[in-house]
Amino acid sequence: MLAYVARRLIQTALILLGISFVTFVLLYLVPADPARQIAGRSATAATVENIREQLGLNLPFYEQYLRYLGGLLNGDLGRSYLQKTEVSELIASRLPASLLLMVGAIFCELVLGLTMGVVAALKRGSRTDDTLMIASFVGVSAPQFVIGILLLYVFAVKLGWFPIGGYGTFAHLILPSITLGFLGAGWYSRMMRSSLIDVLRQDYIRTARATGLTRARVLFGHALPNAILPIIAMIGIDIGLFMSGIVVVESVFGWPGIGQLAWQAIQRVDIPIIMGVTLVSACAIVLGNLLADLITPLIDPRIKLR
Amino acid sequence: MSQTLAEKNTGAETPSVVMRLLRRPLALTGLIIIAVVVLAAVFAPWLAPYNPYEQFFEGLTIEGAPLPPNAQFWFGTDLVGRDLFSRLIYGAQTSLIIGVVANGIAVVIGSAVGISAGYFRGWVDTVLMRFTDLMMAFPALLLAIVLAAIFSPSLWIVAMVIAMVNWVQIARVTYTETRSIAERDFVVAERAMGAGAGRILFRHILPHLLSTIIVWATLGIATTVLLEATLSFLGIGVQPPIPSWGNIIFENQTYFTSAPWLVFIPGVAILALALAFNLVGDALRDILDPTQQGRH
Amino acid sequence: MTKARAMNMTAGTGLLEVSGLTVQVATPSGARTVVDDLSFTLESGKTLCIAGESGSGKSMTALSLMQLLPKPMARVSAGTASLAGRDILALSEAEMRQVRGRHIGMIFQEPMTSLNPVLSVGKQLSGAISAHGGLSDSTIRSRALELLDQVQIPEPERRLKQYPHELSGGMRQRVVIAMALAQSPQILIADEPTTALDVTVQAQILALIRKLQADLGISVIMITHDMGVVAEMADDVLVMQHGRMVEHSPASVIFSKPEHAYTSELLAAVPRLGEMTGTTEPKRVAARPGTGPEKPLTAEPLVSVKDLTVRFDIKGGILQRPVQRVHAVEGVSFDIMPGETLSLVGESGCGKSTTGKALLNLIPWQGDIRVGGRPTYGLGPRAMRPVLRDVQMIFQDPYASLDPRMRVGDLVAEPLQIHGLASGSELEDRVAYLFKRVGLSTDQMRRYPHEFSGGQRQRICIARALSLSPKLIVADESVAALDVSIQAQVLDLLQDIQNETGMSYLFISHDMAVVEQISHRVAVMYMGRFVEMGSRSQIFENPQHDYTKKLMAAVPVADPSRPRRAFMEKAEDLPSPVHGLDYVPPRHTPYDIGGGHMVWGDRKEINTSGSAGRI
Amino acid sequence: MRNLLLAGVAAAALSTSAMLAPAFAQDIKQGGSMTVTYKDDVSTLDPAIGYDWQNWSMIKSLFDGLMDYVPGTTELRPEIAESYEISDDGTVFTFKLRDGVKFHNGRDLTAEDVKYSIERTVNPKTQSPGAGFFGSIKGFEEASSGDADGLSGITVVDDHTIKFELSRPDATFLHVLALNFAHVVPKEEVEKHGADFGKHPVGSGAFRLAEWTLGQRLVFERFEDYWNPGVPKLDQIIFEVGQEPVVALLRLQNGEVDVPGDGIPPAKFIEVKNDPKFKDLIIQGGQLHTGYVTMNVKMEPFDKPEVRKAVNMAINKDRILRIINGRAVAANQPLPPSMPGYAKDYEGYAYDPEAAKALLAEAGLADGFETELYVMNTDPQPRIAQAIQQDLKAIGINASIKSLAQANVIAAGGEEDQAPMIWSGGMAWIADFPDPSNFYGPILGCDGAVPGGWNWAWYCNEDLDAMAKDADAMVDPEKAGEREAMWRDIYLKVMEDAPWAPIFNEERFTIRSERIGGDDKLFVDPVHIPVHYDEVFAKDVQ
Repeated sequence: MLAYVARRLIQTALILLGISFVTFVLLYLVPADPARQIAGRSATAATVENIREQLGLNLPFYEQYLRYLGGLLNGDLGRSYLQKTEVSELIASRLPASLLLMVGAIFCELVLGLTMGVVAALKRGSRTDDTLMIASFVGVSAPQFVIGILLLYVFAVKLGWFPIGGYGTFAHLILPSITLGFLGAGWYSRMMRSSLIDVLRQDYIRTARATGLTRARVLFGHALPNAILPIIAMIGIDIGLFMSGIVVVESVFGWPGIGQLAWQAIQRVDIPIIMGVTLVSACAIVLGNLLADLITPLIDPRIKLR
Repeated sequence: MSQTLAEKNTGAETPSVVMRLLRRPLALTGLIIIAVVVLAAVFAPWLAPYNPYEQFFEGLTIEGAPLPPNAQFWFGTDLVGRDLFSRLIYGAQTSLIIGVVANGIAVVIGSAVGISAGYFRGWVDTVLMRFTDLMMAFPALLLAIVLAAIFSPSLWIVAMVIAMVNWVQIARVTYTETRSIAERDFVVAERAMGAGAGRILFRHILPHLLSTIIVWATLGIATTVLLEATLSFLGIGVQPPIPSWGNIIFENQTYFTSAPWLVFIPGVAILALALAFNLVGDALRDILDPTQQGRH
Repeated sequence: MTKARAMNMTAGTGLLEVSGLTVQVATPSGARTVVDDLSFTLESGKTLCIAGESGSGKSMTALSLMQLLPKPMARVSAGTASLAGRDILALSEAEMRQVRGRHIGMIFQEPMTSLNPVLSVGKQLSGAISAHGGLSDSTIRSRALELLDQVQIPEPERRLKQYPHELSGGMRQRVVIAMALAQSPQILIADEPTTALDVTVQAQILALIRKLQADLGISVIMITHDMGVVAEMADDVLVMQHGRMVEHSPASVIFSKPEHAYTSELLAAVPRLGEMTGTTEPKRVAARPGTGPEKPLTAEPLVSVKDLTVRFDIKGGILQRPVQRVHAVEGVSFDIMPGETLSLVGESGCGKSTTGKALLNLIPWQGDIRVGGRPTYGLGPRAMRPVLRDVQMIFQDPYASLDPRMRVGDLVAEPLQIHGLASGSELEDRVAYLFKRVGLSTDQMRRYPHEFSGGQRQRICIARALSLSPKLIVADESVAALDVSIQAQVLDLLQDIQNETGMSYLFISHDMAVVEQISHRVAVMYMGRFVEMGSRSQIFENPQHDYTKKLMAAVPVADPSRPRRAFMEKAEDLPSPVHGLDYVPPRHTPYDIGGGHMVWGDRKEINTSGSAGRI
Repeated sequence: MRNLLLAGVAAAALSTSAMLAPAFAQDIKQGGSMTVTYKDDVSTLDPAIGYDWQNWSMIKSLFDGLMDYVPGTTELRPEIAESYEISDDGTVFTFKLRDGVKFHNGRDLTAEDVKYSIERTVNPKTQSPGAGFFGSIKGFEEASSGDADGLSGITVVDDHTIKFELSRPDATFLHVLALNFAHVVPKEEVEKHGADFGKHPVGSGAFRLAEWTLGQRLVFERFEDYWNPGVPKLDQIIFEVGQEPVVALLRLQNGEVDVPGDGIPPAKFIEVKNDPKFKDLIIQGGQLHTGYVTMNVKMEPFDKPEVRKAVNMAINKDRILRIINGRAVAANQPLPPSMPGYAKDYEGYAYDPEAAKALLAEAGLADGFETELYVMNTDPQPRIAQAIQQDLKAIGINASIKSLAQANVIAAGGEEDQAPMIWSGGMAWIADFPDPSNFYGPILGCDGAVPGGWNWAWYCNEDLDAMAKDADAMVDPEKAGEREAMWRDIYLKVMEDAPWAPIFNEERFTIRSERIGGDDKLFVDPVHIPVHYDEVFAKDVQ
């Protein structure tokens, strides 16, 4: 188990190394000169050159990358070109908002998605099933920005039940959470449905029923622990979806999280921030996968981590 | 039991797959939506009442506000006075081109990677799948945004960018499938007969993967349509004035309170198309049943 | 228990009376009747065996009695089943729940899948005990221990904490039986309870069921395809074919003077252990003396295997280094002579299939294998091709080993194309010939594998293996998945081919009776090693090794007049073939006890590996 | 040498500001709070670095410089300077500092701090985008290249006297000293916080920073020891960032926000403008802004003046104004109307597609040509670009749009052969200070026409450069009119070569809540945008 975690952490580090490299190459290719942007519009060529030198932008590519990597190993994500702040500080200041949003979204996903999936599986082939599945299809097919704007329009502008945007109170959290969780709820309900249907067909369910257990005990005691397994494996993928989703959702709702930070940085080609957010997101995704792999054996005793 | 499954699973009879699709109400709905969009895209020049690029002087109020849907402009006009209906019809072209091209490339790359890694194992597997893992850990949208920034966006570049981001999924699926097929008895039997890798891959494994690939390609189009819309919504997708459903929303999003039609009509179009491909893809998955294929 | 007993038993003559049971299954082409107007009576305290081949509707019958038919695909369309005056087919789900477990318990075929993998044995068992509520935790626990003891599971305390995957198949089946008995039902339905088990375990489980029946006085409906099992268990027998009852008589009657032709056929097809006593050649040769060519007495073996060892690494740790090793095959040596059938017999996991695959280089191995004098160690796929022309293989599952997307004609033609042996019309002629040779018609060549029955598919596999005119065919459990009648036909075909062409077989099987019919020589494998090897008569008529004896004793014999085996002591599991990296397997040396009859290892040591039942 | 005693000017300035609000200038009570919102995060509050829409005026309230403007106007007045003298040749500026100016940390501000602050800005290690403004001070070259530690042209005469020597006469120098980049910072605090000074700003301004939650909000509090009693009026300003303009406006309607810092969003403009409730709360004012299309004179076919003129004539500015809801006035020259030197009677190139076509034909391009129009990818810029694109198409020019992130457009403009046309919207020139020279150097002069420069038209007319130099050497205030005329000529000559197609000058519309009071001019202050934080007051404490 320990060896397994250690190995996975090494893998994680390697993946992050790879990601840092790929991102660095990509950003190196972006046609925008950070030095020029920092220098501003009244700067002389000499000033620009000077700034370039200070930032090490005149160095050959590999040296720039090694310098970045060196900083990374010391826990230094660099300093934003335009915000003039430590990237780690910027991310740290915005991470709570994004995490809060993700918690809200996960709640929506689980409550909505899993319930829908279980109900649909139990009422398989019925009208309820059809309706729920159409709803979940809509969930996975709806662009998040449309959902977000629609929710804003109906519940905030027209009905005035929720604030139109911003951050701070519980009421602010609801619409963005639903928007971000909508997609996942669609996925979860469909996965839960097919997983549960699959499990309900299994021999051991028949065995359990043959002992005269009630439906509820068969469902909660026997079927759900099995049906949940493929869904746990989704955690990593889910975090990936979140990382993409928050860029859009935070932009629609003006949510001060790292998605907004990333989007602003991309607009201004603030490379250290883009690098930082990418690495943090990748880290979250990889650790999410690790988490999923560590949770699974707690539920499924067949899986042994080596 | 295995008998009936087996009968269900031989992909030789394509017409019956179509027939079975048509028998499912949801899949039929999806097919109809796709057909409508395809027709709209193909016959856009004849269907669209106006030139989608023409900014009508009378398309804006004196104060410069867009016109709501009316007799002249069925879906109203956008913020520069163009006919929204015509732009939507032409936007269908964009969505479909990107859906088909981007996804086509993604499917080719993804299956090539997945199949080779799954069959050859060893270092090929290690190299390809570690790279796939790396791509999986990339936040897809961030990657797409950065790529779009590097190659200044155009229709084809957007398609390429989406392909670069989307092949990973297909690679993972085909990889797992290939591995399980490669361990099945008939492939072992082929090896026992002395069949070479090429023969096994192309004559035996690829045909078995086809249904999986078809399913994922269909579902992938839905993802692609959404990703294009999202990129365009963020302003880094298809370049104006070429209409895409995503960039129509992008151009008009701040007007969602004063001119909701400009946001919600294209929004519904994206939703409908993505939904249609998801419905058909899901039905195909049920029918072709790649996960149950030949297993008993 | 007392409550169940106290039920009104006045209605009818038997405990359970089924009449006119009809089950239909929905198919794309409309409803198909899989159980047709079935009526029978289960007498109190008796065992009724429902026998029949696959697709005869016997499992559907069992499931419909429990109202556990897979909905909505299958349904009971007519009939009644009266238990204590109530028609249990007409009960609502809630009412039926009261019947399940309390009045009727059920055991299923697949012990591997019939237990919930994520719940401990204790949880599942206590669930079954308390299914109808109202029991304290301590009561449940003591009842659970009592049940485990009843089904002869050693160390019940420890077992409660274990999960199904940590138990062997036999242990799991005992747990399932314990669950079925948890609420002391009067009726136990056992649906092929031993089919998936090794023969020695099967013997234990059958004995256990008999014991429980005697101790608890319950009635049993036993569903099986194995006439041997029927003979071991049944008081009454109901033979089914295509959903209909063809015969329903007491067991003694069925076996001594079957009324229906189908029953006779079924019994005739069953190979009986010991029926070949006194002969030296395989059955088919004996049946038609003089038809085959004389066995050539060349001293040169066709295949020579020396010290074959197959080990698989289990990787783990930070660097994914090997941490443990599965010793699948450990130092096996044998020769196969031209025209000879050597059988490898043993229980699942003993390494017999692995040995077969190593001959074709399908897995990595160590040691020395020579085919026609050529060493094959380390040959790549290309270099193996000429060897593969001499050695071909037939797999256990004919459907799985045929690419379902190709026409069978193309499949049979494939080896010829791969080896560039024929093309064009020559290829077609050759394939047509092979089809005829295995008893298929040439107009079937354009069909797909799923359009054939299991036996036909195995014929296609044989045709494909024959296409290269190999000198040796490795037949890996090639008849195990077939119904007995089909099995007999395929065995005949294999022997006919040998008689005609002087083909050699490496026949891999777990079925002692089949092996006895077809072999010239037999090798018994246990835990990756040979324990005994010799001519068929040496092994079957004079088994020396305890394990060999145990295997033979466990085979159910289709003769109800034979005294039934006594109940055996507590069950135990096979030792694990997984060892640490530093494990050095002990060397076992064979003793030749005369006439090429070899026995391996220290007898005392082997004796401890398990206990054979005494006949 | 002629001394100019500044006391009088200062007095005049004071009286002007008094005139602004004669009714209650004296008896405005201090107190109350105001909430301002912004969409984008505040990047830094370091006066040497901050150069954004949001932080510019925030820095102005936290820091003070030698010079400032009379609130609501473009009229210079001394701030922490009490008086100043300019030598006859216009190369020596001497300032006397006020007494009792304190930093927020309690220390007295001295001339040494002024010198330190400007040298810090020029020092390349600071990476200040404003360093170039101080190019006329002696020793600039050495200091900005890092060869010298300080500026040899700045001398601290005593604690309250500082002298600037210029290498050339510079008529804009007083404006330069009013820029944030010349605001005074305390050395000890800068050294204490290092690169994070921008997050922990300590100045001598009317407000001090009380709280900063990154990405969410900032709180300014009144600096009790401010040298100018009565200023500021408010006790507290709360800045909320990350707020979409539409959201901010709706919150304003709810009374949660007092001033949406990004103005009235286009989507809400018509609705708000037509709402009688808001009639009195919207203040309209000019802005030192021009939106224009640059044409790269080094790229074919824009090397031909006929083509550039044709583009000027092809664009229907009225329609573009309609697209942006009339929130601008059509432009025909680089300078905005409120800038001194604006040529009121100049007609420019009128909209005339036929004449444009004729000009194209004259240039041998009767069949038109293909080109690219770069534009920044935030609304409404792509829309405006599309309108321009349609107009160009009418005369045969097929311009495909490249809608990119701001940084990418700027990068493309800085390359000699990248962007044939750029619509300047979103990146357009807003003057740093109200002087005509500010519209020339970096964006139309030869100095800007270098790789990485901001002269995206790559227009370089050395005669005009020389004229500009002459004009800027006219320091004498009495020659201001003459200087203005010279600049007017320069811009009209630019238009003859037509490297730009000026499109419009944006008008500012600021909306405020009813709670906030102050002269209308304070809400469209040309320098303090969106409002003059120091001068507006809360009505509810009066």
